[in-house]
Amino acid sequence: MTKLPTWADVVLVPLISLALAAIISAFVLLGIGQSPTEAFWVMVDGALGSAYGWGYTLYYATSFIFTGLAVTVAFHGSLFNIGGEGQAQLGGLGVALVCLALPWPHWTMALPAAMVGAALFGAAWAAIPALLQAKRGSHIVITTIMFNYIASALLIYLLVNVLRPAGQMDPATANFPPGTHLPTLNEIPILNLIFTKKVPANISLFVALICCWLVWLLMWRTRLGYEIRAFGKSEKAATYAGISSFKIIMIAMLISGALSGLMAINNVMGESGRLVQNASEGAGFIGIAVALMGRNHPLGVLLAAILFGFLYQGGAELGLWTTIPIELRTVVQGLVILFTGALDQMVRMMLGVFFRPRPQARAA
Amino acid sequence: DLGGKFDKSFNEAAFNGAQRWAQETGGTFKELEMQSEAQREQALRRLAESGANPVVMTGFAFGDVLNKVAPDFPETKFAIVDMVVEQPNVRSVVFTENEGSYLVGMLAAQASKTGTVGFIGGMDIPLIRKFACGYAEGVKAVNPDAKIVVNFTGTTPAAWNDPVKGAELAKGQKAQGADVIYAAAGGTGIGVLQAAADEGILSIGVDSNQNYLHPGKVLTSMLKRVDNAVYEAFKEGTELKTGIVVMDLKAEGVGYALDDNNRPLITADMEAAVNAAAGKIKAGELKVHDYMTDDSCPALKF
Amino acid sequence: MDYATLLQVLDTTLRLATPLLLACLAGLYSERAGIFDIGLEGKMLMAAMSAGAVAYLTGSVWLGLLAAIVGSLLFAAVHGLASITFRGNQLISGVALNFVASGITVLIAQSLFGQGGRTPPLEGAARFNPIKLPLADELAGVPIIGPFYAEVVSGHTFLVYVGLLMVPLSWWVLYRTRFGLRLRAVGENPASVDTAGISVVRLRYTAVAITGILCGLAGAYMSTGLQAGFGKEMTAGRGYIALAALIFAKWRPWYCLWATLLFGFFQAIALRPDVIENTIGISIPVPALDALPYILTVVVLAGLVGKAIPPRAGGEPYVKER
Amino acid sequence: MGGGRPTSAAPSSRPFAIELKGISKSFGPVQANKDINIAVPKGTIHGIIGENGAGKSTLMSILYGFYKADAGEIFVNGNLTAIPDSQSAIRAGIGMVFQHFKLVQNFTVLENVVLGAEDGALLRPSLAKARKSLQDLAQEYELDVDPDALVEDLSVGHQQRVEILKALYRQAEILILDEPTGVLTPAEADHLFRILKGLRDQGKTVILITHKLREIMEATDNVSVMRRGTMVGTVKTAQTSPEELAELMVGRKVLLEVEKKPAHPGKVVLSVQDLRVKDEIGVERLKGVSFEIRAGEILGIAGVAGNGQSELLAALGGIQRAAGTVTMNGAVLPLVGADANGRARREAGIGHVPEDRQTLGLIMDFTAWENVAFGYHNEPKYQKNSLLMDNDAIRADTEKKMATFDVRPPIPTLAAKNFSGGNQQKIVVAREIESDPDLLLIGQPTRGVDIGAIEFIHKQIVALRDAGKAILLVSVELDEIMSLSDRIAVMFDGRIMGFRDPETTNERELGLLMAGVSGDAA
Ligand SMILES: Nc1ncnc2c1ncn2[C@@H]1O[C@H](COP(=O)(O)OP(=O)(O)OP(=O)(O)O)[C@@H](O)[C@H]1O
Ligand SMILES: Nc1ncnc2c1ncn2[C@@H]1O[C@H](COP(=O)(O)OP(=O)(O)OP(=O)(O)O)[C@@H](O)[C@H]1O
Ligand SMILES: [Mg+2]
Ligand SMILES: [Mg+2]
Repeated sequence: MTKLPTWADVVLVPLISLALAAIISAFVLLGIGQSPTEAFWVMVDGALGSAYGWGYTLYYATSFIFTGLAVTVAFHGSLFNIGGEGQAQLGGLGVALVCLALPWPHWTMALPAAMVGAALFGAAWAAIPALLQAKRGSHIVITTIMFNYIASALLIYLLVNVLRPAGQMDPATANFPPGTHLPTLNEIPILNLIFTKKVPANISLFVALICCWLVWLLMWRTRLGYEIRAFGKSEKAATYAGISSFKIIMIAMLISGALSGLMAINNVMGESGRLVQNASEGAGFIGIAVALMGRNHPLGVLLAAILFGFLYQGGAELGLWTTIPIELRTVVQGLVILFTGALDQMVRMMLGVFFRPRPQARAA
Repeated sequence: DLGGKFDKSFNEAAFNGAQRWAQETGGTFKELEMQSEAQREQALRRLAESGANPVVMTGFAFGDVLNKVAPDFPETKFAIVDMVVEQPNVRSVVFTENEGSYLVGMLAAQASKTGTVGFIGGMDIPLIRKFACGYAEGVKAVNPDAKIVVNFTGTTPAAWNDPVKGAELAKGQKAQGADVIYAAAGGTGIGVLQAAADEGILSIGVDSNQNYLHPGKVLTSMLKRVDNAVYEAFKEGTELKTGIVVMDLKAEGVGYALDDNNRPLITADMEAAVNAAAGKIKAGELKVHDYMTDDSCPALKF
Repeated sequence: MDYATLLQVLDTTLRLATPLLLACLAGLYSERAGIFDIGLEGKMLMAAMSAGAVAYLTGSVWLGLLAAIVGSLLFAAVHGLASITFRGNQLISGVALNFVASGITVLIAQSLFGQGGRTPPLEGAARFNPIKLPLADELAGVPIIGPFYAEVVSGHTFLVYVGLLMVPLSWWVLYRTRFGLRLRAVGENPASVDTAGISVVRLRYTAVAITGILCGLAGAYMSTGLQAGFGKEMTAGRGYIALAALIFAKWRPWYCLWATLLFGFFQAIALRPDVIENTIGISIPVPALDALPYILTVVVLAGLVGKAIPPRAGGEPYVKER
Repeated sequence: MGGGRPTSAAPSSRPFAIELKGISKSFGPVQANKDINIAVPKGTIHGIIGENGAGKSTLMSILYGFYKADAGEIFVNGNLTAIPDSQSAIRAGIGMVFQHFKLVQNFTVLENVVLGAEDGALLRPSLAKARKSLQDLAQEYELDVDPDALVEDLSVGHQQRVEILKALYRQAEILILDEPTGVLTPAEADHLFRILKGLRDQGKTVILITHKLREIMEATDNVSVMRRGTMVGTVKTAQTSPEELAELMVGRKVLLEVEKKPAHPGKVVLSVQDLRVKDEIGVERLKGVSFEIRAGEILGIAGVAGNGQSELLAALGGIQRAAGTVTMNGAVLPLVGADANGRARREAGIGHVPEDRQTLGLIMDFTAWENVAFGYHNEPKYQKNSLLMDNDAIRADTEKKMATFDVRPPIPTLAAKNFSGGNQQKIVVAREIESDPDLLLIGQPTRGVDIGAIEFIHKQIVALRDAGKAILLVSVELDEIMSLSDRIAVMFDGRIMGFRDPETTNERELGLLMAGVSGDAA
């Protein structure tokens, strides 16, 4: 197979994968008797056509940055963390406990504390699968899936039986005190000139951007990142270099879990202001697609997260303004994951035809 | 609510109400279905934002969200079913499900040959216990020795949409002797009714008239006229009167269904007894206990 | 717990274990051939929708069953393409296909029936009805055994018995036929199969196709046997539990039966918290019961119940030339 | 066994069992076979020799249908035969024993033999029939193995027999063996050659790939030589000599003598007492090894692959848990626990060029500069501050090392996988030697490396010794051991059979020790 130049591999392959996913989605729409062009414009207009739409797109993107980074860090250590969903749910629990524990006077104090809570709980939820992988070689993909279900059951129990205020029927915590309210983009000076109406995107967006930069520093500028990447490329060689597999599996997964958990400051603290059931809404899974699309690089993750934020918000608009069921966005996500993550070789083979070196005349 | 528009029950009733209004007036309405808890706020805001007025939502789970959203859109009128939200621009519609359940409970007890009847609730919340309690009182009113088997499908909104579990619970209740089962469980009820029909016992539908689902096998349905509530709200439009509206038996907010499908199952005696009780309730002579007033039920232990 | 309740719970167990069993055996073929398949869930879902829709439209459950198999095979083919032909990441392909299935089933059902992604209820010949096994009534009077036969063994739908029969059949195929030998070999060391003059690609596609067919049966059972119609996300994670059962079963057919019966039993008692409370005297929160199969899986994976060694070439695409 | 048939019969008077014409094959940028022609007469043992990477295995895999040739034709028994897959090869009567066995580890011998050659859809009749014919084959060719044993429980020698049985069960008339003796002791190898001669006497044709000139001279009738993907020539064994073959193989006169001054051993650097290693399944691979290495000396470890040398290197390098006592510069090294790791060993002054550079010594997807820091990424000189690494410093250092060791191309940002095998090895050697260790562990330093690079690496090793460092050299190439070492230890079955002085010993004596036959250790 012809090897592609780096730029083609990094830019062209994801773009073509994306295009293929879009084409198939269009066929799906045609198949169910809907108009792909209408769907496209509703999505574009609803997600990007107004500051209001952007407010939602960025809100979702913020969540996806966190979970995408989480998948990325683990992926570099060749750990496929499918547990982002459960870790994000637990992160929500951490945020809720912190926010409800004290009558926080101001968000500047509540946010750091909530971040610690979110990260700790998310990391704790990743710790057991990590430990089982490191010590007993239990496949992390299956254990993290199981932990997603267990997290959901645990949260249901806590929300129904422990955290639900007396007299409330829906399984949710009480509302957080006003001092934990994070400024939304329409409440931030300067930005409020653009975002004139209340939008859910909030200060967490900037935390997410800082996390992108920190993850980049970590992976490519620190010894730990170097060790994680080395371990991920070759476990055998890593032991030769004296890199402890136990340490790397644990640390990579704890960081990954913490990043997933951190997502909760966006949706739980920033948006709903209380912990409801299934608050993460599948963002943990979307993190997989985001990381794959973003080629496991923080910059790529950022761009892919915005793309998925667009898909997510655009999908919601479809549900609102057209008769296309909102499930279309699940299909599109699945197709994007399929083409970028599993059929990437096919795309490369297709591209290979164009990059094949000219056959040299061979002396007979 | 999360059970989905085609649950043949609660949500479908709401949708039918809206549709009736649209057909009669030629107006248009936007409907939104929730995929998850977290979406409620976005959906509400988006609707209000788009200029929809009034905005009608069904299900107690909107209560908290509405409390947050309503003040941001003072010009918009909201109506919420099954929950009281005290905001100046909100109408709260509540039903006396205990009364309707009492009536179908009486029918159940009269139809039962084993003296054991069943109740399958959706999510285990006070509202559904209110159904169960009214039902139990109705049953006991006919047959003080009757046994009532009670199950709930779950503790989360997923409990509204779990037909498999509903069916299994129904089969379990039949094994315990129940030969009439009342399903107050949204979409889950479809599974209950199906299983009951398969097992050759009777079932009681809820919210909408579900008698037609398995003709001759559904004893009756406890009607909760969510459709009327929605229809009224739309009809009043921007002039929607806010405050609390109680839809009780007297106001025909609740009742039981009698049509061709279940006609052969309801004898004249049964009908007479139930109608008599209904008359007393309307007249205020008979009080059916409301679980939500004191979180307890004289006729049933949970 | 009295005997009647026990029978009732066991009856439910068998019903709930059947989709797990069929899916577990489906996974067995694929993984024994070296192809990991996280996408059992999606295939079941697709099959359940296809069965529900076609059975309703044609009024024939058999056509529904056929449609289920076709729908499931379609997904199996994509998984095969990604993991065999294009040597992609099998885990990712499975996850992706689950996403697609979750969405597309609703899209199709909605566009066909406009009932919020549900198919209309099935009746009569459009669904599998319970089959009374011979002598069930006659034996019902025999103490202990009789009720067990009449209540638990008899009175299930066709696919339950198919599932049970698939167990000895799979054992026989795997250990007593040429195909089984090759299948097991290709999951352990594809190069050995290749150099023995057998096509690895064909063998693996065959395995993936069998997986598709069995998932088709599992899904069809969900919508035409266990229930009367398809509902959104109706498989509810059964594909994942089947995978866990497969690990628990150490990739062996008979163990698959026991493992899925165990998981089915847990699901059955999770439906009856009252029974548990009466039996052991304490009430266990329902979410804890719901989580039990998953917790059990983690315990199994932790190797506390003996180490499960997967087929050695599992998850790795077969690459001859770098 | 009947008496050997005379090898003087002219091959050309009989049909060729195999004839390959114009075979070419590329793997990506690597052309493994270039326009190869070869003819193998029926009923002979035909040797193929060539350096690592010359393309021998590739050529035979094409003949067996495992790879598809880019160009060329194959004639079997004079007929043009298309061999697109192994099935066709088997049908044409070709059997192959691969360099890396293709057995299913958790199948029985019988199942492995039957796989792909079943008689019908049902297994039992096939197995019964195979059991019967295995008995016959075992008698005929001295090839007995327990048909019901699991392959994973068999020794390598026995596994090889299973591979041969597989081919014979499929009635192969032409048997290819790819480096069959690399994993065998000399005695097992002799047994194998007896079997091969027996097969030849039955009229079968054998193609034997090996590196060992001695085996070629001993066992073959004709021999073909490959070099860098081309066929250099075919000669009758009886009419050639090892020297001539070596020259054909490498392309010039081979001079494997290393110029070095006498050693001046100093104080003891490394002392190993009763070192023992068990593998994951509990088999003892190292059964109590003791020795010392002094500053300024090279201790060479000779032995057939798989006799514990790899475990010795791994244990000393901190990769493998071990028992016993090891002291380095007087300090005891931990052999188990968290402190027994590659990093701690480097800090103790041990450099390590692992035997397998591709899976241990390098991260193939990392760039050259990242690989130069590999294992040394904690060194203070590579840090910018307590948090961040100084990548610029590493790159600068890499450029220096690439210049000193003549790594081509000298591009620090090129991924390791894009360097040729020889240059990959140079990167590893440069990294470990330049770290200035007191003790250098070096395994198979010149495996797959061309002559020029071999000379260069040898010079570096000697220079390090002359700088007063201790060196432990492990190699399966006896010539390399003989010419580099100041002292030789021979390993067999996890033990050291004896120490010898390279000046006074000879290949014969070492060969006996390697086979476990010895005067002083038994
Ligand atoms: N499957 C493969 N994919 C890519 N390259 C390969 C493959 N197999 C061999 N090569 C390359 O082809 C060339 C010839 O390899 P081959 O294995 O035929 O050599 P050889 O003569 O058998 O060497 P050795 O003596 O080490 O076994 C080498 O450069 C090798 O790296
Ligand atoms: N992407 C690339 N960029 C630059 N050079 C490359 C790239 N890929 C391969 N090469 C070069 O192609 C050649 C193929 O390697 P090969 O193993 O055939 O070398 P070789 O002739 O066997 O050398 P050696 O004797 O050192 O092993 C090497 O010289 C390598 O540097
Ligand atoms: Mg070779
Ligand atoms: Mg080379």
